[in-house]
Amino acid sequence: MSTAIPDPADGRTVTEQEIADIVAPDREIAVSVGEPLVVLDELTVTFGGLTALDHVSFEIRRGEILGLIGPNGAGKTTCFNAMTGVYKPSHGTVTMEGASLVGKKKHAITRAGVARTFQNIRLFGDMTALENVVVGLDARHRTSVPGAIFRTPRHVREERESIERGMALLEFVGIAGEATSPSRSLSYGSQRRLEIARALATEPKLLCLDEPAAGFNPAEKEELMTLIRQIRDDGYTVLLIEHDMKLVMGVTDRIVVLEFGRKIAEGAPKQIQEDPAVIAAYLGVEDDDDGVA
Amino acid sequence: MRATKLIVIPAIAAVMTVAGCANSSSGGGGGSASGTGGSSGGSNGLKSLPEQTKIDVPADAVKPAGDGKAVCAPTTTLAYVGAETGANAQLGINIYNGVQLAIDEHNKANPKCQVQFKKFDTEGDPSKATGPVTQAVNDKTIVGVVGLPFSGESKSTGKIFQQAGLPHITPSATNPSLTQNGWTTFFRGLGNDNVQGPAAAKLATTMLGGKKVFVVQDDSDYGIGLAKTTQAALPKADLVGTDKVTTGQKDFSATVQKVMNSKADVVFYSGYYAEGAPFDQQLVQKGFKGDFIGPDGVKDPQFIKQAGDASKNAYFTCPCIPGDLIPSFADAYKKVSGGTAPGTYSVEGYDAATIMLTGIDKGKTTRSAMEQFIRTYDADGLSKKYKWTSTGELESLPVYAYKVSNGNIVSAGVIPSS
Amino acid sequence: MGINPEGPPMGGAEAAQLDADELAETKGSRLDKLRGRWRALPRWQQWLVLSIVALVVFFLPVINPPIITTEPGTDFPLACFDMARFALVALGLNVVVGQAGLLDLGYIGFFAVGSYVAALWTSSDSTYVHIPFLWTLPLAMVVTVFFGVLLGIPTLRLRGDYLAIVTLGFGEIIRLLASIVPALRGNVGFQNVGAPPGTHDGKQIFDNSHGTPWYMMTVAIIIVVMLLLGNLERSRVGRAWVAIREDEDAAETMGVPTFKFKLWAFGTGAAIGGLSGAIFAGQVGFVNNQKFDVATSMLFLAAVVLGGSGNKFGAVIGGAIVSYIPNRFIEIANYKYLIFGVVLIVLMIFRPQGLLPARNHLLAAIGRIRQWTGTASGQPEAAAATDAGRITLRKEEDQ
Amino acid sequence: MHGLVTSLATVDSSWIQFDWSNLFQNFWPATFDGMTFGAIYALVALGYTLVYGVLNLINFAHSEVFISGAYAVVFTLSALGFGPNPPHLSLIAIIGDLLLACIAAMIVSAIVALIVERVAYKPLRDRGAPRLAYLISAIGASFAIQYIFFNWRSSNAEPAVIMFNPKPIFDVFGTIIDSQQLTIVIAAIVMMVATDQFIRRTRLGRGIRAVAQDPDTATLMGVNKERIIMSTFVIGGILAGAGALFYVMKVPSGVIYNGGFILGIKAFTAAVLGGIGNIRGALLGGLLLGMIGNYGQYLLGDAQWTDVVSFIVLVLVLMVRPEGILGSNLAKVRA
Repeated sequence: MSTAIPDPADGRTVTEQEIADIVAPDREIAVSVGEPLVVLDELTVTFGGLTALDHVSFEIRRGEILGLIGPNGAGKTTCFNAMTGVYKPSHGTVTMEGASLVGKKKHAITRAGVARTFQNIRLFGDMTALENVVVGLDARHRTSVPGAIFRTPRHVREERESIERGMALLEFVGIAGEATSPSRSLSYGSQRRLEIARALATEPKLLCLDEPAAGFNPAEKEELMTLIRQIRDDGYTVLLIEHDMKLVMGVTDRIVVLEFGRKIAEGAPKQIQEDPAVIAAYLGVEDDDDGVA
Repeated sequence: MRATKLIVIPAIAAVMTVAGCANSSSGGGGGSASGTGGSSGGSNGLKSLPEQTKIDVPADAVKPAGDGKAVCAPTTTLAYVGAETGANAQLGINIYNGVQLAIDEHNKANPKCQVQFKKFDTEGDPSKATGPVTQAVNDKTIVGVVGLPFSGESKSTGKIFQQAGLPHITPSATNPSLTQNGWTTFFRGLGNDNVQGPAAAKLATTMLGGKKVFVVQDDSDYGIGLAKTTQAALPKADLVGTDKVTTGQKDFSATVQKVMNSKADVVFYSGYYAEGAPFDQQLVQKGFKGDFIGPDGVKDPQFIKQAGDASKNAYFTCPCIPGDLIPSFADAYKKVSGGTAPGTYSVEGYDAATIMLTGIDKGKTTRSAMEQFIRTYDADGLSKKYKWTSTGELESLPVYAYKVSNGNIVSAGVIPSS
Repeated sequence: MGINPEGPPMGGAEAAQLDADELAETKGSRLDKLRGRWRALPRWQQWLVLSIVALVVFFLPVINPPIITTEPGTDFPLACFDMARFALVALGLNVVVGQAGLLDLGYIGFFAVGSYVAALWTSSDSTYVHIPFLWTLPLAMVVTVFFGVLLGIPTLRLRGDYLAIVTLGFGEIIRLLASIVPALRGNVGFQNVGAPPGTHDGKQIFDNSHGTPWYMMTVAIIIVVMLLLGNLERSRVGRAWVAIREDEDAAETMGVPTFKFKLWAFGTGAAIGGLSGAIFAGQVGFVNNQKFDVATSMLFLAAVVLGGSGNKFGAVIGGAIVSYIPNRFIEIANYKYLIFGVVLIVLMIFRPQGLLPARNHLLAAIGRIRQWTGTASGQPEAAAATDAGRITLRKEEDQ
Repeated sequence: MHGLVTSLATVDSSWIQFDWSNLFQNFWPATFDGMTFGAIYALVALGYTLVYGVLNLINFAHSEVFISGAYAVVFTLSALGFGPNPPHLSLIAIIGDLLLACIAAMIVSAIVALIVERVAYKPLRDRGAPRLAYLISAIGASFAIQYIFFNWRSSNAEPAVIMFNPKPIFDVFGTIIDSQQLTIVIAAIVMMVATDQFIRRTRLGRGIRAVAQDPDTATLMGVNKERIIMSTFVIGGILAGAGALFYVMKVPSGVIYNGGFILGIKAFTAAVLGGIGNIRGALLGGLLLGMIGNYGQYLLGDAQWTDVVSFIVLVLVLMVRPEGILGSNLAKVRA
């Protein structure tokens, strides 16, 4: 066997470095930190007469973790959906490295380099964890029906790489031991992690996480923060929607705050914490779960 | 829930009133002026045909009983292959009851020759038929088969009979091309579409005096073929329009509209009674005053049952003598069928079985002998004279005209050929 | 275990092994033990068992076992062929309904197109150029794929229920066109549709009263189709289909071009439908517009669901059963649809996953993954835990 | 491939001819007659739409709910002495008899609808079955009921029952509109409006809308979901029963075991065309479908084209408006 798969036969344990290399092969290239990666300009989304997102502009910079926060119904998820092609904006643009994402199909946006997780977990329940991740990896594969039927060399190569990379991703998020379990039977925490692994599998430039810590206990949140930082360190840019202020303040580099579909503040976590408009917005809805801890 | 009905029922009542008012406004209660087309000429300017009171049952018609002295092996078997179940079952039931009757009569009269009867179900489906036919062909005790009833299934299985040398008489498949395949084992026990078409044309024009004939066909092999030969035989000037309907169709407003637009005085419906009856009924309801002609597929007591008084304008063509008019046959048949009267092709089934039984009585108990026997057969049956040409068609076939009288289908005599 | 990843391109041995696993694995918790025993068998014994089963299946019409036989009602070899035909149809429909989750109620349309292709190019009633029958099989597939794409492009963007009614309409349109277009000869039909060549003792081998050769040919085709579909299943394509079935939006978001793969599912299903239609036309030797109705479409669907939607073994078994029962018990011919109707309801209530529930392996080289799982996580018992997880799932399904 | 298409087209291209003059000449009869059928489709389509609105599933067995009602009409009227000939009865007697038949049909249809719900859907709901399972169970129920009628009443159609002879009422654009057409269309529209109002104004109607909008929230708010579902089936059945009466009125010999299936497909198409889940959409879809089918029939020559044209129009409409013409759903009906 001449592949890079760590062969169990030789009894060697895989090092973290090896896994990291497989997960983020492009790490060295994506280092022009600070340049705008995705730019939202005057983004507006309306449903019927209702304006869910009102001329929102901000940019997501390469290599940062950007937090997107706001009270319930502020338009965070709408903003997400408009970026990932679920909704069609009625006005404004979303550009990624200069190319517009508006009007592109969802799968094309994914291939352009934007991946996301879902607030309410949406895994492919009948598939195993590994298969879920491989579906994400398939976004970069080129084999089509004839190639698969006749098992062309490219197909065989892609399949082999899939397993290798898929396992590495599962290892990265910490659920490799459950690779062959149907994702439906995974624990809640594992399912959340699997969603992240699946999104990473599409080799995104920007990873959008929609409330990844929902339902987590403090210890799990702590682990998640580490994981998000690791993802960033591996060269990904992260957009994070999150209710938990402690998590947001602890992990993000910058924060954008929405309220009633408008952007009310933008800046470093420290600045945001002191921003009167933000405090006002949050005082109105503060409760035990979501408040600043 | 109760609330729903409270709303719904008054609504209907209100609307019914509209309908009712309309009814009463044009005179005295619902439908007292039934306005059915003239059944006996006069009002529609067409001639009427006299009812034939005496039926030409051939005096020397061959009966299955024979002379009662026949001797044959107890395994000698005749078979019916065709629809027993499914949507096409009724036609098949008509036929195999006829066959059953013939065999019963034969076996009763000939204690030393008890002929077995086997049935194989094809559901009238060409694709299902190969299985049962192969099964019948492989059963070496079977010396002759009555079937298959439909043209489609006959086409898909004729070759199998041919290869096995098993003669079969179809009592009802009328597609002309069936006898053009070179099958020596295929015999048709009735006239094909080419025989009935010209007769229908003649009935419509010369006999009834129609000047404007409208031809409607269904989408069956039978309907299409018959409509084609009928149109070909009609004088060009007399054909005022054609239309197609589909099997299973129950509303014919568009076709009726076309007929009314064409001012036709005779409508020929080329198809089966299931569509023919509602069609005629809707024609009459819309005020059609002319005559309605249907072929043997329409000539069925069900037609009158379903079309009601509208059927008074109906005439039929059929290359057959009406079995239900021969009381002795009808009575005997009812004993076999459990009370139902003979239907379309019952007599043909009976006759076909009779011919084969006669062959068995004469010692033709191999398939090839049976085939030879049928090929050279020349005698009258209940419905017609049976003498086949080399291709398996009957030689001379009178086509009879029928009409509706007092809710019954009665003969109106032979339609002269030429 | 020496699994060679550089194995033959068809992955013959491995694929068969996986299929066998799948067959054994899917029988529900009661059969877990059996599955375990099957897994424990040495490779050569598994092959032996499979070969014997294959041999028995292959020579079924020759063996003509009593009790099982459909005689004297209908010829057993022909009944066997009918089973094989239904199995092939179900296999194709399973791709569309079972794998990709697209409810196609007009599958009979593809079957009809295949039949007419065979008829138009081989029947003595056709005025077209005549070609050898076997050539009509690929031709039928090409033409039905064309129709599949033609239907799919406007309709596959529609959501499930809308798709159902539109496909149903398609099936009806094909049937009606067969009546309307004169070149298709409506109810009059085409006689003497061709057959594969070859004579034995001066008699045609592929005669329409001899079911055995037709049956064997169809079974061979089924095996090839299953192997190829297995390849598809364990590829990007199969994964995309299951992803679409499970959650179309999520699939799209994960970069699956859902429309394209739905179209492929439709096309693949159509091709198999067309193939079975052409074989059917050849065996019966006669094609007309009679049997391409909605009711038959429903029977096809019943076959897939009965066997286990999404499982190709299930589809084959379901197809065979749906065809066999009415041929074996002719007495029930009139009650056939009534019984199917009741069975469908009961099945959906008590065993919605069908006889063999879907549990697809979507990745090749499963064995390697299991080993890798064990090592990479540094937990030797991980593999066992994995199996436990499976069992849990199955129990959920069985409820 | 290309060769096939062109050869099919060239060898005999006479099979498709657009006879515009025929269409224009018969435009008004086609319209009025189409509307009559459309009204019947619409009544049956309502059953599909209501159930779809509440359960989000196609009740494929609704066609059999309808045909059961049609059998009830035929049996009732036959028992009352109606037959293939127009009755000789007074106006009042006819109206009374028809009302009786209508109620019988409504009761039978409602019972059948309820049985279908309890037998084919409820157990699935209790087990949280996937969507496909419902559809297949529905198809199973449809087949079972059809073939119960098949085995009971044979493959023959029931003998015709003529309710009254249509009389011309008035003349529009040179085309006579008869009492039958008028009765059916007006009755259907009245019933649609009544249903619409019922859904809007009554407590049960509000419950139906609530469940349609969000079953879980509705349950939390104290709506008895099971009762709402059963009511929906019953209302659908009642409307199908009314549809059955008009169907028999229009097509007296159309009661046959598979007669519902064909009409059901049409009605469902109508519901989808108008926007499934939408009550007004059902009416619009029904009327349009009836007329379009008839236009197609006149334009292209014969009845075989009716369904082809209907389905092609459906596909075209769905391509432009994937949710049907009116597109909204039951939940969005404003109170």
